[in-house]
Amino acid sequence: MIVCVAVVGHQNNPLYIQSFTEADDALKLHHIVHCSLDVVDERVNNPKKSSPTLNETFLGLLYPTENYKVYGYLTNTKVKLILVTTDLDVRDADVRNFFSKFHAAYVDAVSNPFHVPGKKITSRTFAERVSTIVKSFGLSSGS
Amino acid sequence: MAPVAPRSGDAIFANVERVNAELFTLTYGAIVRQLLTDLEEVEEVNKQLDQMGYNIGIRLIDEFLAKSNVSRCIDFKETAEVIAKKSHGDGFLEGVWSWIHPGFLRKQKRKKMEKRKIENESVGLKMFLGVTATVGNWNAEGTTCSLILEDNPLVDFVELPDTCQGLYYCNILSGVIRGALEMVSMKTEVTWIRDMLRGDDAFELQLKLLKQVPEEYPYKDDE
Amino acid sequence: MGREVSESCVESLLTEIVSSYCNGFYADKPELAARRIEAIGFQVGHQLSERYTMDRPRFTDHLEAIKFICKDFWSEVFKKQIDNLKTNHRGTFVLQDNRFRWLSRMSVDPSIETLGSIQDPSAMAENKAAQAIGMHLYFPCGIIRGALSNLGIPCAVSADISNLPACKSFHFEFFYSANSLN
Amino acid sequence: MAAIYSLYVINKSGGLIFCKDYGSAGKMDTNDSLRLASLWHSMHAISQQLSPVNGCAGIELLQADTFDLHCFQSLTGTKFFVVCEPGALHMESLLKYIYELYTDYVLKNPFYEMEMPIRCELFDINLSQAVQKDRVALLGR
Repeated sequence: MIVCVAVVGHQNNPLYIQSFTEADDALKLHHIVHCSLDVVDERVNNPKKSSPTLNETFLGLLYPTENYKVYGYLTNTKVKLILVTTDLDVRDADVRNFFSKFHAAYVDAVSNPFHVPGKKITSRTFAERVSTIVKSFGLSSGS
Repeated sequence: MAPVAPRSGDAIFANVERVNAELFTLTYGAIVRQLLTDLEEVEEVNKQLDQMGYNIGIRLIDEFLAKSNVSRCIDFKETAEVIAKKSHGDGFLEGVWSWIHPGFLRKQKRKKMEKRKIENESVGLKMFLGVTATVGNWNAEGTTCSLILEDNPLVDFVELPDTCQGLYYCNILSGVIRGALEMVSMKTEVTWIRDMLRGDDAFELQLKLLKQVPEEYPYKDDE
Repeated sequence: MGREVSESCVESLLTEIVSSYCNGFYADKPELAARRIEAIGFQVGHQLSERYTMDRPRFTDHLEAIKFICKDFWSEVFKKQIDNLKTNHRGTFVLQDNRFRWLSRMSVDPSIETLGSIQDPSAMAENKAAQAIGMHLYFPCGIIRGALSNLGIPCAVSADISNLPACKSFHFEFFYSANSLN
Repeated sequence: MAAIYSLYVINKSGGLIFCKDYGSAGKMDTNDSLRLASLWHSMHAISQQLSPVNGCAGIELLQADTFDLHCFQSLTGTKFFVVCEPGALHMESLLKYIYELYTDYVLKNPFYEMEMPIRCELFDINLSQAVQKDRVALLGR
């Protein structure tokens, strides 16, 4: 189950963060997201030269904690997309699929003429769309 | 003389240069946003958009006529008969519309709807797809009608902020239609009846024929 | 490719942006009008770069991003690629388009009065035509600046129109202070 | 190929907004051109009134000993007419093509003001090409 997703601007300014748990652990999740940003920077600034995925937007698993797995994605415009899940057995394809939909939703949201770059994304449409994507995560139709 | 059917929107579309709609959509959005900043009053922005549309309409109409073959077919003198007027008006407006936003017809043709339908359902938007503008709601005299759009590329991505409640975001369209019709001797008043950005289920523009200016007759000119 | 509209829609909008700002509310303040028009372009470029880079790997350096602007981005917006790209390797790039799409329908009447309100009379007398066309270049300059800055290359963009009127070749020049250019 | 002598464009109120001679025959000075334009505008309107058939759109062809005059009026009221050698063919296609050029290079030129005289270099260039081109090629359009 996805417990938290986030969009973070190129100066590590949060643009959108949403947790999907019943429990009151939003703060903890935000902290996890925050920590993952350093991992993203680390990964991008010191890429493993041999890696075939050098310039891929999908960064893969950033780090596992006891209860969570954190995945990252970096757009060409230096926007970070973060996914926190409690699933232990996650298929790579599902995560990639999630990010590509999440990315598309983000791009449409910032295409709103009234969105101010660098400001928080307040769009209701975006929130609804993200929540739909989150709900469909791992429902392996592969669509 | 029965009017020959003008070229379909599809055929016209095949004939004109095209660009991807995003450029158009985003440019329009940026204009509206900048106008709101510069003019401050929403009412002023509505007026400015309408004026811009009018300026566009009076020029665009000729390109439409030149490239659609409508020029040889429609004779507005025949419009004295209400029925003729109706059928003319119909084809004409739909023609103009499909030319302004040819994407509709094209999309329909390309059968891309399925995928998009799913996408859109998934984001909870109750948008109808594969629609073209329809002309309807004629009054008995044939002087008022509506142009109804269930899809509109101008508003892709757009969400109005609460501060712009009085804004007619698509007001440029009413100007375009008014300008274009005026150039073919029909003075109209164009008003928004429904607006999806304000929560309606479609866009509806009401066109009211104020007067049909008779063809220019040189002796009455201001010589 | 997704939805399309006829090119006239875009062309008409451009014409109206310029005429609204230059002949309308900022008739006596051409610099202000220019800045507004550029701002409109900036927003569009910013958003377009977000959309057009969606399905591609990340750029490894600035040069790769600039090449993307010259090829893919230019093709999407102006329907052809840049004809020539030059650089002095110190942050200045010159993009040359020998048939810039958005001016391909434009002819300037030598006796043009459209921008008769420009304040510096000497400059006006010298090249009124170039100034009139110049107003139409703020929008594309804004687009390019918006796109580049969103790709991490903050810069200044200007368009050179010295070879008017017959020749429809344009230089877009931009400068950014960067030391990370490989 | 039959020669074209000259081309005129009249705005909807009868003012001459464009006039160009091609070749040496039938040249006129500016005053005569203006007179011809306003005369033609009136005759065109009268012809609509004279027509016994309802819905007449005005004279399309005037044939004389020494020239033919072909006219096309757009729905927006702008008239395009060519004066050419008697019997020249495919003039309707040419006029329609000129109308398209007018929409592309005059109306889309942001510096053109509606109803005013046309001074657009690109329009001139494309017109000259169209007039010299093999007009049969225009038929298939």
